[in-house]
Amino acid sequence: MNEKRMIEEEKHYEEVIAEESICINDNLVYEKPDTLLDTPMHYCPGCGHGVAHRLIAEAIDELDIQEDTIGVAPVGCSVFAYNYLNIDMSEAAHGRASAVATGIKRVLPEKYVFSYQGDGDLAAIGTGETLHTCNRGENILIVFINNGIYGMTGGQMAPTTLEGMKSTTTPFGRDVKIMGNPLKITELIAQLPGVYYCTRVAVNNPKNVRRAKKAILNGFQYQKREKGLSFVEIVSNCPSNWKMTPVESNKWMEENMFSFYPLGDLKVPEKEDE
Amino acid sequence: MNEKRMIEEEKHYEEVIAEESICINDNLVYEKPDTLLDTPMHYCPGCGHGVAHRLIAEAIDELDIQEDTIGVAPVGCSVFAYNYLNIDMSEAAHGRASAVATGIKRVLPEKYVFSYQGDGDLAAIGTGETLHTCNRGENILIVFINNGIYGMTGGQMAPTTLEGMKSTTTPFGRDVKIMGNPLKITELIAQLPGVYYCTRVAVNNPKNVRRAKKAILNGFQYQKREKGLSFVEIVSNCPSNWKMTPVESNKWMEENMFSFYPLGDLKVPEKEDE
Amino acid sequence: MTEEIIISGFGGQGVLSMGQILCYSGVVEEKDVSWMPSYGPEMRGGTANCIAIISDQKISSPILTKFDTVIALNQPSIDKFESAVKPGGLLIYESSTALNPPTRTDIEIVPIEAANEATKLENPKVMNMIILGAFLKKKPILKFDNVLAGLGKVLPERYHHLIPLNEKALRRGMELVEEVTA
Amino acid sequence: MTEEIIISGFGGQGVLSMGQILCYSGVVEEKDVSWMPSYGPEMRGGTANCIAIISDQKISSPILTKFDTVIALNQPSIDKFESAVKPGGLLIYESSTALNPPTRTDIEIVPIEAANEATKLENPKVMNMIILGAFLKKKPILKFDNVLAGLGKVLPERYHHLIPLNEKALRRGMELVEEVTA
Amino acid sequence: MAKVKGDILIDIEKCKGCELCVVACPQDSLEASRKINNKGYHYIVKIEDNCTGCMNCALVCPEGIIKVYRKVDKKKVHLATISNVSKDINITVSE
Amino acid sequence: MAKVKGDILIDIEKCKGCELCVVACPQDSLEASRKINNKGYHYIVKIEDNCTGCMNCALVCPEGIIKVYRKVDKKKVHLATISNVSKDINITVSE
Amino acid sequence: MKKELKLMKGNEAMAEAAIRAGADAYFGYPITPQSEVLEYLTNFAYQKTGMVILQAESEIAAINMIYGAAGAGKKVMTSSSSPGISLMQEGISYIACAELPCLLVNVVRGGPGLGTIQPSQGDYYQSVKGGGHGDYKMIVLAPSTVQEMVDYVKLGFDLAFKWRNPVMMLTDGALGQMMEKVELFEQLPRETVNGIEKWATIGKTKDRERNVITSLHIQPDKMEEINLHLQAKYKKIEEEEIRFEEFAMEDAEYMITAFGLVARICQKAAMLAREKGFKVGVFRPQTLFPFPYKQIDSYTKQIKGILDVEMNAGQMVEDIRLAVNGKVPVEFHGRMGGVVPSPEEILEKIEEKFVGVPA
Amino acid sequence: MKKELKLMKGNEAMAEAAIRAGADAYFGYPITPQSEVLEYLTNFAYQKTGMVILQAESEIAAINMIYGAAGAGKKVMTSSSSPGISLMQEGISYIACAELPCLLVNVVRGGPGLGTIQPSQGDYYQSVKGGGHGDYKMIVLAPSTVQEMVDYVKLGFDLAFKWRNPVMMLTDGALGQMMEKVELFEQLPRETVNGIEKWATIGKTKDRERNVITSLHIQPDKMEEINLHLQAKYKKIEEEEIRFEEFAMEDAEYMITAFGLVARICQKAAMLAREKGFKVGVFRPQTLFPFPYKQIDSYTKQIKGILDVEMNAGQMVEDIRLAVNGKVPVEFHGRMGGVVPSPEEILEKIEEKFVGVPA
Ligand SMILES: Cc1ncc(C[n+]2csc(CCOP(=O)(O)OP(=O)(O)O)c2C)c(N)n1
Ligand SMILES: Cc1ncc(C[n+]2csc(CCOP(=O)(O)OP(=O)(O)O)c2C)c(N)n1
Ligand code: SF4
Ligand code: SF4
Ligand code: SF4
Ligand code: SF4
Ligand code: SF4
Ligand code: SF4
Ligand SMILES: [Mg+2]
Ligand SMILES: [Mg+2]
Repeated sequence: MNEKRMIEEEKHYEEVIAEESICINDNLVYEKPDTLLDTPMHYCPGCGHGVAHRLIAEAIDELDIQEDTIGVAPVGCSVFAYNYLNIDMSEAAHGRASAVATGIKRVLPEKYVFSYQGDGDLAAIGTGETLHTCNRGENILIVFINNGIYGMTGGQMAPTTLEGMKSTTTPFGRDVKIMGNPLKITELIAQLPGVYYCTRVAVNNPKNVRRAKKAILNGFQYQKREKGLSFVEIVSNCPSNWKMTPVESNKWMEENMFSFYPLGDLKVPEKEDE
Repeated sequence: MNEKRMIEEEKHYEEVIAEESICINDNLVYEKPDTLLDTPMHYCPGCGHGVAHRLIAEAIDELDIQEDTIGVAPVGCSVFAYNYLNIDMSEAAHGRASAVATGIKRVLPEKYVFSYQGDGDLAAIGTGETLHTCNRGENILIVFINNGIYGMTGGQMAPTTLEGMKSTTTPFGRDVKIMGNPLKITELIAQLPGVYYCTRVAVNNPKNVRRAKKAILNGFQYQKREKGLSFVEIVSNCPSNWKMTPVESNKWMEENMFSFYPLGDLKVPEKEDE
Repeated sequence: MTEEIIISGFGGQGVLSMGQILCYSGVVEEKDVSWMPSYGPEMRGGTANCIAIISDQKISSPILTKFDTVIALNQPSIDKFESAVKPGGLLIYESSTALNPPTRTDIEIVPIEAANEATKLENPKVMNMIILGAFLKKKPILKFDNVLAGLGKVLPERYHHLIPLNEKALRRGMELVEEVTA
Repeated sequence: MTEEIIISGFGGQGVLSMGQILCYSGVVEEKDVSWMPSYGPEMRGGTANCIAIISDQKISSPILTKFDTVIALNQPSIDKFESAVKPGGLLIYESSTALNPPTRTDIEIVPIEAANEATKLENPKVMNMIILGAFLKKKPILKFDNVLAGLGKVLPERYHHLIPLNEKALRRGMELVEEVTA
Repeated sequence: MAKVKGDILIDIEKCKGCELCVVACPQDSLEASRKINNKGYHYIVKIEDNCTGCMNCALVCPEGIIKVYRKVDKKKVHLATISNVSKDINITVSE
Repeated sequence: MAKVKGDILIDIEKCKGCELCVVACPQDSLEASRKINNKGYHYIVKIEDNCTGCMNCALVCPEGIIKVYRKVDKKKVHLATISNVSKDINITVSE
Repeated sequence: MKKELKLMKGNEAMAEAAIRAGADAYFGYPITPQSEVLEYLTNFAYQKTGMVILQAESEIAAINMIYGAAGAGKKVMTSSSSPGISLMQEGISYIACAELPCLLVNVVRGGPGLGTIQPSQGDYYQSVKGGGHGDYKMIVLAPSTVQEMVDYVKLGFDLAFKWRNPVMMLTDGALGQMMEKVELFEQLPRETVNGIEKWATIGKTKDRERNVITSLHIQPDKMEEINLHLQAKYKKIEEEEIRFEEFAMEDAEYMITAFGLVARICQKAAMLAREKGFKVGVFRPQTLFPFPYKQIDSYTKQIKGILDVEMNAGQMVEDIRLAVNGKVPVEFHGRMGGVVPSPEEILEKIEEKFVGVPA
Repeated sequence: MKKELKLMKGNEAMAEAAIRAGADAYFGYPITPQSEVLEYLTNFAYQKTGMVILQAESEIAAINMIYGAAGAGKKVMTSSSSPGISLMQEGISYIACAELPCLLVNVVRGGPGLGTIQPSQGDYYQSVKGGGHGDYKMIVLAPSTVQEMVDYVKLGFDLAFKWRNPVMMLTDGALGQMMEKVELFEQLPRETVNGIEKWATIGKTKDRERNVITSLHIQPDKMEEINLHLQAKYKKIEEEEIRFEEFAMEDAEYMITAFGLVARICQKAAMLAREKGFKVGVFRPQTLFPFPYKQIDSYTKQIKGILDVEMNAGQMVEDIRLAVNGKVPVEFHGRMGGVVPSPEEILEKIEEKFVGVPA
């Protein structure tokens, strides 16, 4: 750290403690969960991946299952998820996270297993694995980050890219005549009998963050009760490749993504089942 | 041909022409279509693949598009389809027929292209290609032979194998807890906007054969009008691997397959569209 | 002792099981054995053959082109494998359906009307056992009891009530050899 | 003439374009050129560098470890590439933000307060052009007009109204060299 | 009323004896022969002469080897009778 | 009535200046600093002292770097007043 | 104790051996000529040991299930045949890089393309040189008998865990379909291999850092380090694990080299040759990686020439040539597309290539 | 006519060359470091020539679209990088067997596994020896400049159709990302290649038998015939299509062998070596299959030793060894995982390996 910076920082901390502080442990009402490591995340500013990671970590902490949870990271921007979550994790080849999760869960049925996948990963190259894992009703949780784009590789069209939306491979906007309509894979998956719980959430505002957290908690809880597959889609942003500021990107998402990918439950357990 | 046989046969033909015959060209009301070659088919006795082939050939003849039709054969019992249909054809790797068909159609948009695929091919290894080809609304026809089993490789479980059904890899009957429920892929595909026409037929009796024929004709006709993807599922039998006589197999199919895979249209064009 | 055999016929005639019975019996006698099917793509029908080797020594190649014994259950098999018998070797064939019998003179040729005999035993399926009996009579390389033991291994349990019938067929085959070669 | 240069800085400082402008200009003068970026996984931020080679002869290796000129736009780049300057070579660096200036004595070192100057030009983005101007003054390997042509190629059309500003920055860089080395 | 008379021709060497045609025939005209063809299958023969040419058998045949013929025996007009031959010959023409 | 008072601590070196917290704060307590941190981002600072500890900022922060504190200032009971010091000191305890 | 002798098909014997070796899981997709492996397992495995058997939706799913389950430290296995193994190449490269122990079986059929279902050795290059991307090695075992297929299942698991490396059993359709007498080893318990808690994803206990299975190292120097580590491991494997079989090599003047089933046909050919007065022996690498370069080279003083015989267009022959480095002539005879050479034709080739030089 | 000189990125130059070569279609899936190919094409191709550009849902879909479109006799191309190419191995084997002309590009990155996105040559084995199953060969072109990337697109299509064989351009992330001056050839029309009506699926006209694209030949002897036909074709390709470049080889006493970008770094190293008095030259195979065995062998009388340099653990070096067959020592220097060797380190290796023998 260079000198200039150190001076600036000190100033800042001084500011903070200038007046009588309530920032003492007794008053702490929120801090990042233990399972989320301190390592700074490599995500672009404002990227939804970070919140999604944190929510998974919170759920793990709340259920006290850190020792029993194994995560599977995809190939996509979240490929390094294992750098941030303090649990055993496996990286998976592009699109195959649900197959990898199946492999783990089948040999360790008493553990909690989840995969974390982007839309390119889950709904393009991994379509077959996704559909069949869901259809088999593997007793796992799939967290699906739908940001409508290939983030990691620099903004190419994803299966979920909206009609007319520009990407580096649809420079004139997605033409559905050539590329087909954006794929609502979650709607398809919800219909498979092996899928016990299927919902679509977002992390763009505090209310939605709370709901998303609940959905992830549900997923782990159903897994505990061996109910089969839980599928949580998180509609998310990619400020970098959408070429917007984070705040703009969330707004754009609310205005454009939510109408096509409406938030809400697609499949919930019947009462007696719960 | 050995001598004994020749003698027997002669006797037979004698029988046939013993009485005044109406079997003259003027009276001919049905014979196999021209596009179906004379080569004897390698299929087991009573196998539905044969009828399905013939119907495709009939449709091609009726629409007079033999010169303009290109077929794609899968890996499965129907891998040799190109030995029986007198049109240009391409064999495809297991599961990839719809991708191969896409490749052909995109570079030859004015031709009629169809793929012909089994349930293992289309709904297991080829799930990704199937779903995305349909979603893109490729202007092709997919004929899907669902016989609930892997015929060619000797009767292993297919994605469509019914609950409790025995196969060489579910020797105690399909256990949905382990293998998941049979997959109604056609129901999923019908929902994709790129799919213009989606129907389920069978070839177990004359009435159904006529309907199946109509479905295939529709598929080609919509293709001509550039409507997008037509998907025709033919629920079929596999006497050999079901370990039944052909007649028993059809009966079993009617009693067991049709209730899970009900015949009928899943998606038909709206009136003004037609 | 090393006996190299090929058994050939239509699919469904039971040629593969014949080879397996010999090999199982060989195992019982602690011999080295090898059974190599020719496998094809068709689900039903078509021709099939298998090579069976039974030996007191370690077997090298399980795939051979010359045989001590050829067992041919139909005409195409006779046509195809007559020339594969080693000089001085043995050719046994099903003769009730064969139109063109083998012609070599440097080998021993044993025609067996096994199909007809099987019909007499009221089960055409045991045709193969009749031929096998004939072979075992000609070349008693395995003890009869051990062959029965082998039969028990190859037949699924649910068909074990058929063992007596098969035994009868085997014995009939042995008699037939005496009749033809008498 | 062969000039082997590495340009290094933060992502977003425009180091890649600096190299490209030089190379485009080289093409205009029918020289052989090569531009090799170091590319990393991060979408935004991080450090970046590129190697640019401009030569009258055919270029062999586009990847080098020793350079005629090193252009360093931030402290980490100074730290990393100071040692990569060939003896007698040139090191130009952005000096308004650098805390630890380079120390070698066997090379020519040119500090340019480009960040400050850019602020004066009311566009911090042209910082890289100021440095580039300085470089071109020190090593006039390319005609100024051709450099402007290169600039026109690198800047997307929609930014062409900024060419005058960039030209100004280039010229300012040239002046600055005279000031420092005066 | 016109009487429909049908007939079929089966390419018996290609028949695989699956008997789907047998089941499909509303007239019960067909049956498996006791004889086998070159491929070893009990091929199908017409055992009744009541075929209506309805095509059902042909439609379900997986091998596509059944040709169906149909003749509508239209009302015939008597033209002449030639006598004084070993047997009288009636000459008719269809309408 | 109890008064809720909140505060937050941001690990500014990890802040990426995305400003999602700024938008999420119902109190408009937050703003991007003009200064940048080590990574070059304009980190966030609290500019108003009206934080309620609602946690909204922390919930939306992708970096998980906001700690939220909340204190309910409960009604206080007067215990004693100590005089004769430079300034009177009141001693209270919470209920 | 009485030996347990059985007459078994190669494919079924492998499956039974997997159960007995205490394998934890098998993931696979049907393909001729090896579907019996999965079929046998679905019949018997779970009942006997609780072994997990899952028919995957594709070979790609299967290899990635293997990746997951192997990463969890379990003894896992898959099998397939040529086209299916081609589909697994990405997965194999990942597995090799992440150093996951597992047993992969390729019951090779005639290629390229869809080809035939008859036996072949056309996938030597793919298995030994690397069909997937990047520098990695599998340990490749080439059985020539059904007995070896059984033994190599156990050996395969042992080597896989000893070296934390994928092991490939490279066999062929004929070996898979043929029956031979096999002596089965006793049922071993399904138990956790020592040391896996150091790297496997089994749930992070409080007393250790989290375990991560990955093959991603975005910094080139880190990735080079990984590669250097792998190369060093491969070198050690080359030092320790070479296996081969010699047949009549003591006084041989000509050497036939061959692997797998073909080697046995060559033994027969060598016997025929010796009847004719040619002193021919057979050298059979049992491990294709590590390859017995030195052992082959050591014969260059004794022999006059080598005939390499394979069921392909000539693949292992390059390694034979690399081994002898020009010291003796190396000839090649190959059959392709599912055709199996006969002892007689090999004998003919020996005479043809080394004519006029009887012992 | 004025030459059209441009400064272009390797990836974009390839894309532009495909448009200009009159390519009919490109099917591909994004992967770093080559996504610019698809991106460039989606921007310009259709508008310019009507070329079909389709982003596939996966590499497997892409290669099978290629199979379909190539089977229809069209000029088609795909590109990917290492893991994606691994996924294509089954498809490539099918394409090779069915003898379909097409151009495949591998912009290699550091492996194995997910690896890095930095340049590498770790896929030599996969491309040259056969990553897919069975005996087949692609024609493998290894450019070392952006100009060659342009030229080899055209050459690749020509060779593909001349031989009805897939052509692989094996390049790397550095070449894909770097910019150089290129001379672009003029726009060629999109036109049907002569003779395709004899085999392509374009619709069966009345005057000919139907065309069938397949790689299935269930009878082993038929499949062997297909293989013999392929092998004969490969032999002809070896006779006619070898390409290579020599640098300062006239009087060289030491030879560096290298392909692709690395060869240029080696040229620089050779120049540095000559400054120090070592007579070093560089031999660069431009075609990796067919491989210039004879041409390399022909230097064994002139040179004292070979240093093979690659960005891998040593892959082409085996072919160098096979070429010289023990006549001169062959040393190897490799960097892995995305690390690029410098001219200086190569010079050092030359000194180290052949120390004390200056010219
Ligand atoms: C087999 C293979 N194909 C392609 C890639 C390149 N690749 C890496 S991530 C990615 C897509 C990422 O998009 P998404 O899954 O939506 O995740 P995001 O980055 O948007 O979170 C692609 C195509 C790869 N690594 N491996
Ligand atoms: C990559 C690959 N995997 C597996 C196989 C083996 N295989 C051939 S056909 C087939 C399944 C056939 O079943 P289906 O598609 O239902 O067709 P059917 O034979 O029932 O008509 C399989 C698994 C193969 N040829 N290639
Ligand atoms: S590229 Fe997009 S998805 Fe990836 S980290 Fe950046 S903002 Fe997030
Ligand atoms: S195996 Fe089944 S599907 Fe295949 S030809 Fe026979 S009956 Fe038909
Ligand atoms: S045409 Fe009709 S009536 Fe005649 S045989 Fe066929 S099914 Fe029977
Ligand atoms: S349906 Fe056709 S194949 Fe079957 S029995 Fe009748 S005629 Fe023969
Ligand atoms: S806790 Fe609530 S009020 Fe306080 S800064 Fe955060 S969002 Fe604003
Ligand atoms: S949300 Fe977090 S990272 Fe973003 S500006 Fe606020 S504190 Fe910084
Ligand atoms: Mg995405
Ligand atoms: Mg099927």
